[in-house]
This record gives sequence, C-alpha cells and structure tokens, in this order.
Amino acid sequence: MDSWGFSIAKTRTIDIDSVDFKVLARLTDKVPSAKRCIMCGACAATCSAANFVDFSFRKTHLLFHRGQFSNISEELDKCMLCGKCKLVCLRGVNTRAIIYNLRIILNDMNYKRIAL
Amino acid sequence: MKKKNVIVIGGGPAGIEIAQILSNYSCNVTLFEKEPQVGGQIKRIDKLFPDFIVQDEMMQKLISNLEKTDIQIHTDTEIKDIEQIDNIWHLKTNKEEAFTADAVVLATGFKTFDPKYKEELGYGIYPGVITTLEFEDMLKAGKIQTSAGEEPRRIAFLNCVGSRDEKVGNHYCSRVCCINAVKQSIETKELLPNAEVFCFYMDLRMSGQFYEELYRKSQEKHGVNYIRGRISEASSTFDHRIQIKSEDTLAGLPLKMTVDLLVLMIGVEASEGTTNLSAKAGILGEYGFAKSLSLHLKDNLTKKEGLFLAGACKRPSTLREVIADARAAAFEVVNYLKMEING
Amino acid sequence: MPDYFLQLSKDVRFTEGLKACMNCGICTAICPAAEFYKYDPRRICDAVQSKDNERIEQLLKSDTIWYCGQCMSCKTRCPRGNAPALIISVLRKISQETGLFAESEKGRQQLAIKRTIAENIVKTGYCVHLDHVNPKLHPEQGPVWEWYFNNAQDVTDRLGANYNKDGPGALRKISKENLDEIERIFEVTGATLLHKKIERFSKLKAEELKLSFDETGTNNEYFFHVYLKNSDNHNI
Amino acid sequence: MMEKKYWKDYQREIADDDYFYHRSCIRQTFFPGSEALFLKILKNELGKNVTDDPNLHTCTGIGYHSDVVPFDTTMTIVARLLSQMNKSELKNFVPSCVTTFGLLSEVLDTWKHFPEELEKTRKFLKEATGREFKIPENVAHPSDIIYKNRKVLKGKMKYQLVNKETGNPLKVVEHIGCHYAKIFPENTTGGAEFPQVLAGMIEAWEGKVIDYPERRHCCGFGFRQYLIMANRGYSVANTKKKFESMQPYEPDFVVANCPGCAMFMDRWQYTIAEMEGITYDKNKRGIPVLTHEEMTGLLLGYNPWDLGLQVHQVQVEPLLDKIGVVYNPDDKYVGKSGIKLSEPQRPKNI
Repeated sequence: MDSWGFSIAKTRTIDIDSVDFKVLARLTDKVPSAKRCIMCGACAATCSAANFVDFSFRKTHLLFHRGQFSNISEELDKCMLCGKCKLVCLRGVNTRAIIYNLRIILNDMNYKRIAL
Repeated sequence: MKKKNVIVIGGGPAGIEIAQILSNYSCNVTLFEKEPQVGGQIKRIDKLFPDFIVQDEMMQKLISNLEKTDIQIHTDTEIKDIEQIDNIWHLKTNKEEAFTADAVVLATGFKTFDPKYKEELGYGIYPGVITTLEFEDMLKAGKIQTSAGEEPRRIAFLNCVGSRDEKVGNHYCSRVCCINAVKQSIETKELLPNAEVFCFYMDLRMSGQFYEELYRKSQEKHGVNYIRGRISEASSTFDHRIQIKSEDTLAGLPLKMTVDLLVLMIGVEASEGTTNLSAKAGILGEYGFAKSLSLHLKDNLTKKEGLFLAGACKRPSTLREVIADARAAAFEVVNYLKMEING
Repeated sequence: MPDYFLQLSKDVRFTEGLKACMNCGICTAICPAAEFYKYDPRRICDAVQSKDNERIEQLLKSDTIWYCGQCMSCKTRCPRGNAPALIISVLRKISQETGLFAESEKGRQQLAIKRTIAENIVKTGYCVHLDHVNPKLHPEQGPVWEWYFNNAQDVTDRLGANYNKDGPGALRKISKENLDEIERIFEVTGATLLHKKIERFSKLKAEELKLSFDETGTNNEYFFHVYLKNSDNHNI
Repeated sequence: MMEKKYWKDYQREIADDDYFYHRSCIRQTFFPGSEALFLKILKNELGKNVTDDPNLHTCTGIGYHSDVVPFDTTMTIVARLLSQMNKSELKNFVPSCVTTFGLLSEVLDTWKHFPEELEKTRKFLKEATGREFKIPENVAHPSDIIYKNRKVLKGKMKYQLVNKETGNPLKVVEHIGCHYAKIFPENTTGGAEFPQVLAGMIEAWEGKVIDYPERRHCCGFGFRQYLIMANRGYSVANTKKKFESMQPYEPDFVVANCPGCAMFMDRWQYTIAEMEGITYDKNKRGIPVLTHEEMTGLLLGYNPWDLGLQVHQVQVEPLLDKIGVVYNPDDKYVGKSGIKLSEPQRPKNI
C-alpha cells in the first residue's frame, strides 16, 4: 500500500440487504414498545449524559434498527440509566429497557465494550 | 315558475353526491361523465383509509341514491367547451351536442401523476416498479406478486412521487399518499406476514382523524419500517430485483437495499377536464386546478356567477373531504338559484 | 467574526445552488463522496441555510467541505432545484479567502493543487499535460503509462499529435501571446490574488507545523505533507 | 406551469456543420489519437468543415473544480475561447472534454440568468486582453455529432459490435460522464438518466447496451480527490463500485464519453488488480475501456495502433479478436520513427 500512497476507501452506506433483522426481533420481543419509536429525538434532547458527552440515544437506537451494530456498545456506555428519556417519550417507549437489553444482545454477539 | 337547469360535470363521488342532492330541489339536473360508467377514479380502490371500509359498498350506496332520482345521466360524454352568455351557461360535448344551464358544477376531479416523468425511478422500464394504483389492483385481487408471479420478500413504498417536486413542476403536497402508504403497508403485512415492508418518507403527514393511530399500528402490530429519506434512484439488479438508494436522514448515512416491488405513491394532479374547463371558463388556478373565490368562506364559488366547484378539481383532497365539499357546493347552488325543496 | 452568510450570498452560484432545502437526502443518497467520506451534502445545505455564522465558520475550517468530488450528481436529482456542489464551491472560495482552509488536513491540500494545476495553466496553457503526469507521483497510472511517458515523442507523433511544437494539434506548445493573455486574465479576475492568499496562509501553517516551506516548487516538506498526509479519520 | 417531458424522447439541437473544435487537456494527454481521429472522421468521412485553432488553451475546468481558479476567471477564460472562435466567424463550439462541455453550459446559463455576470465578464476580458466576444449559437460534444451521424457512419463501417465467433451482439457498458448530462440534462440527447448519445451509437452499430445498477454512478475522478495522492482512495473506490456492479453482466468493453472517465476506468482496474488481486472479467485480463472515438474508429477499420489503443493499460486484443479486427501485433509498440520500442512491463495480476 505504501508505494501507492493511498488505499481503497471503504463504503459507509447502510446496506439493508446484509442486515440480520433477527437481532432486531430479539429486542422487540423483549421490549415491544421499541417498535413504536418514531425517532423524534425527545429522548436525546432530555438526556442527562448528553450534557457531558457526545451521545444520542435516538441515533444509537436507529442504527440498531438498521443493523449497524459496530459502535453501539461504546455509545451505550455513555448512558447513566437515569431514565429521564423514558419519562419524556411521547410514544411510551421503554427506552431504559431498550438500553439494558441492547447491552445484553450486543454482548451475546461479542461486540466488545470498552471497560468503564 | 320554470324549473331551473343545473349541469354537473363529472360523475365521480363529488358529482354523484351533488347531483343527487340537487335532484331533491325544483330543478332539472343533468350529469355528464366521460367514462362509460359513473363512479370516478375511486372505483379502483379496494378499501378506504383510515377505517378499511370496502370502497365498492360505500360507492354503491352513493350510486344507488343517484339511481332513485330522475337525473339525466350522459355517460361516455365529455364536456369540451363552456361559455357564459347573459347569465346562461352554454356547454358543448365531444359529440357536438349543445346544452344550456342556469348553473354549472365543476366536479371534474384529478388525475394521478405519470411517474414516467421521473425516469430515475424506473417506472415503465423495470417491471418491479409499480404505482400505488397498480398495487391496489393486487390488493383487490387479494394477491400480491411480482411480475414473475412470485411472492415478494421485500416491498418498499416511496412517498412524494410527483409531489413536492420542482423538477416536475409540482411544489405542493398531494395529501393522500402518506396515509395511503400506511394503509397499503398494513394490508401488505396482512396478506404477506413474512414480507419486509419499508416506507420512505420526508415528512409523515398524518393529519386526518385516526391517521396517526394507523401509523402507530403499522409499526407496533405489523412491524412496518419507516425510513426518512427520499429515494434518489431505482435500478434493476442482475437478478431483476430493484436496487434503491436513499439517505437515512435520521442516521445521516446513505442507505441502499434491494426490493422485489417498489411502489410509487404517485401524487395528485388536476385532471385534463379540470384544467381545460377552468381555462375556458376563466377560473384557472395554480397547477391547472380550478380556483375558488375564497379558500375559507367561498370555496365552492368562482368569480363566474353560476359556476360552482365541488371536490378534487380544486386541490388534492381525501374522499371524505370531497363528499363534504359536494354537499357544501349543493347548498351554494340552491342558494344561488333560490330553489325550493321538492314537496 | 465576519458575516460569512453575507459573503456566501454575494456569489451567484450560491443563490443558484441554494433556494430552500427540505432535508430529503436525495443528494446524499447518490453522492459518491457521502459513500466514502463522513460527508453529507444534505447537512451542508442545512447548516448553511441556518445562517448560523458559527456553524458556517466550523464548516469553513473543517475537512467536510473538501470531500465533495464536484460530480454534480446532486444537482440532477434535487426536488427543490438546489445544487449542493455549487454551495461547496462557494464555501471553498470563502475558506481560501479567509485562510480557514489551512485549518484542516484536506483544506491544506489546496497549496499542492495551486502549485501544480494552477501553475500549469499559467505556465503551459494546460491544466494537465503529458509532461505533468510523472509516473513517480502516479504509480496508479501503471507500466503502460510509464512506457508512453518515456517514449512520448515517438508515440504521440504516431498518434497524430503535435507534442510541444508550434502550430495546431494535440499537446502543442501554447504560444507566449496566448499565455500572456491567460496571465493577464488571472491578474484582472482575482486568480493571482487567490494564489497569493493560498501561498501566504500555507506558509504560516507550515511555520506553525514546523515544516520547511519553499516559496515555489513541489520539493519541500510542506508540499509533501499536504500531498501525502492521510490521517484515515475521514470515513467514520 | 412547467412543461413536463419524457426525457427518453428528448433530442437537443446539434449543429450540422462548421464546427470550432476545442481540445481537452486530458484527452490530448491520454488519448491524442482520439482527437486526431475525430477530426479525420469529420473531414474525411463526413465531409464537414472544422477548425482546429492553435490559439486555444485549457478551459480551466480542472482548476475551477479543484477550486484554484475563481469563477470570474473561468468565465473570462471561456470568453477568450469564444472570442477566438468569433475570429474565425464560426458559431458552433465543439469541446472535446466533457468537463469543458459542462462548464460552458454552466457559464452560458449563468450569463443568461445573471446578465450582470455577463457584463462583468465582458469588462474583465476587455481589460485583460482588449477582446470582445459573442455567445455561441450551438455547443455540441463530439459524441453528439457522431451520434447524429451514426447511421451515415454505419454505412462506412468495416465491422460491427458483434462477436465474430458467436454472431451475438457485444455487451457494452456506456459511461456518459457526469458533467455531460447531470448539470444540464436539457443540453443532452436523452437527458441525464438514460442518455441516448452513446447508447444510440451502440445500438445503431448492432451492440447491446448493459443496464447495470451503478450505470449512472461517477467514475470517481473527483478532481481534488485524484489530484492529491492522499485522496485517491476515494477515486478508485468509486470505479471499483461500478465494476463490481457491472461484473455479473460480463461486459465485452466499456465506452466512455468523457476522457477522464475513460482513463480512470482503465487505470483503476490495474490498480485494483495490483492492490487486491481482483479483476472483473473471466480471463482476469480486465475489461477494455475505449473512448467513444476509439470505438467509432475501430469499427471504421482504422489501425488500432494508430488510434492509440496501445496506450491503454487494460489490453485490448481480446476485444479486437471478438470484433474480428485485423491487426498486426508487431506493430503495437512501434512509434512514428518506425522503430520497435521496448515493451512496457507486464503487471502481476491483470
């Protein structure tokens, strides 16, 4: 690669064809209200952790729905499980339960978490 | 007193409803319909949003009301010309017949956008790309299948085809597509529980009664996926499926997938009859629709005395709005001609 | 802080390129840059139409505006008739005029483009000419190119060119009279001034980064730095 | 109300004769034989009048799109080119380069919608050079002119886009070049989505056009994304995406409208093969990429080594054999001097 001075760029596109939707089903079986989420962002707006670190629960949740698992564990470690997001959700989504279950699901799938 | 003559142009839900009401008053009502039968474009729909009432049954009620009257119905007849001379309206048909009336109701309705103008979406080029009406035909037949006769594994609905699009000259929202996509996605999941359904939207305009609830039900009960983003192009893959590309604007990432059917939620445009007669009568509004005198208080009146508007000839409207509007227009006609109800 | 939005608005390409964006993402969907860089033309439009001066300044300082490949695919599709690629051109212009381009890795590359393409135009009348495509700087051109480059006179003669000679034909020498007119146009229309700015801000950045900087040429630390450096954080 | 049109039926106006030719930096550099051939076709095959003026120069397109040439400068440089055309009293500008074609469209559109920009340009040009200029009557790309005359040329052709062995049409990938159609679809033949300019030639000459998913995707040049070595990963990745998409269709060759696209789609196949060992044809020799002039010239029976096919990295002989083109392998690496030059090194993987 050194002699070329560059390497071939990798795609960032979400390819739905390569997504395993069974993983999403695991979440929605445990937390059916996750299906109702309309990604409005009220959760991210009220998030206590987001005051201090760059974290959006909305985006993390969305990426999980789209099968993009690679950075979710690290993102979820920013959550303090305070539950404010659950209080404000206009669709009654159990956001706190989603976070809790995502950690279990991703751990089972061997997506590594950075130790706190 | 001599009976007044009223002409209703257009035999869709608006025309049928207003003609039927007016026939109860002291006037002769004549209804013109360019197709062989009355009923209008709604006939192609299987079930109506948001309550899944069977369209056919609902329309049969309207039509049977009409059949009880002494209205003269001219089917296969298109009004080509309209002109007002000394308070009398003179109309000419495609059969070169002439009619006169004291009042005319324009109920000429809409047409759907021709998606061939959006070549990048591949309609008319790839058989896997179909319109919401063609999809409705499948729902009516109770069987959703690809052009190869196979059961689709994945279906995408794309909103705003021909609406909110400067490139085709339509800046406006067509109002009915968002909820119709929700309806059709639910019906899809009822027929094909294992199919994956994706709905692409820019804004989901769930403004009518029970719309938001239906949207929620589609997610909760049926697992319909919603992606905020407008599909930029559709192309055929090697195995004749359809590759679509959009941005997932809520993730801020480009997104692509392959589907078996891409259903285009084609928008609403003024019908040719609406544009042609509005122009001839001098009441042409924006985008070829007919222009009412005032949106809020005189929405069934025009700047021409004795010329009234009913239904979707003014703007994209839902069926519920069209029928209510026809009833309101009837009231205006009765008022104008100072008619009394038949004894 | 200068009023960046005002500066942008003075360029006709900006008024052509941005009417009102409704954030549909149709541009990003097919953008070659969005697929391979952390780039999203929709968000550029959103940031710029917010008229938020701080957000615009952030853009002018960032790698983001330098990711676009100017293919113009966005213009074809936009349902509002916008052209994000044109907005990018104007943002890049302002970034260079204000010196903010030197604050980002991708922006700093402008020096290398100025020292190659811009100088090629004034010195030779070509943006790119056979003699400019040195196989050493272009390994991806492959061995046939190297063969062609080394046998340029004989091969181009066979292909009907007029390589570096007077008169008409491919690869001809552009006459001094023509080059003088190009140079005067560059002076009158602001290109020369832009080039001076690129040089001046690059020199300051080179000092800050403690890299050697020659006033001309392509054989100095700073040139190689901007030409070769890829921090590989442009994707995620 | 805006008039709606089906793009596939859209035909633009292409001038019939009296062309003023403007050469392309990239085409001259990488495909000088293509430019020479185009002029030969116009003069010898079609009997047209064309001027090849030595007093022209770059349109600055690459500099403009890599942001080292301001728009005012580009407009004034374009004005100078037009002023030079006015001297020869011609009105039909024919730019060899697709980016020049796009840039000229952009400049003319700007002048039309912003008359103050036109006045400013006139002032600049006058001040810098004392020149004045007139707007051209017609701007057409060489491929437009070939497209317009495709039926006449077919009558003169020695070969067709047909596999000599099987009698089947050759499968051709056409690549239009973003700046040909995407900026101003109304300046093209058939619009931006299914442009007819190359497809029309291929079909008229008995070939089959491949419609593959990434047909409209950019080759990846990206101006600064190639000019700077550190950025080339973007450029090659886009070409890779196209080739991955076209591979299952087994194209016999690619024909490109734009000189840059032709060069990149040729060179990046080499780079991908050498970096990752990947090629996109069954025989691992790569898919030949031709300029539109080269395709026309081959079918007309010109010697492939006079057209410049030896300066392609992806070797073209398999294609020549399919079409049945008669060629002398020993003549390939011979220059004008008649001496056989030493052959280029062979790559490892392609």
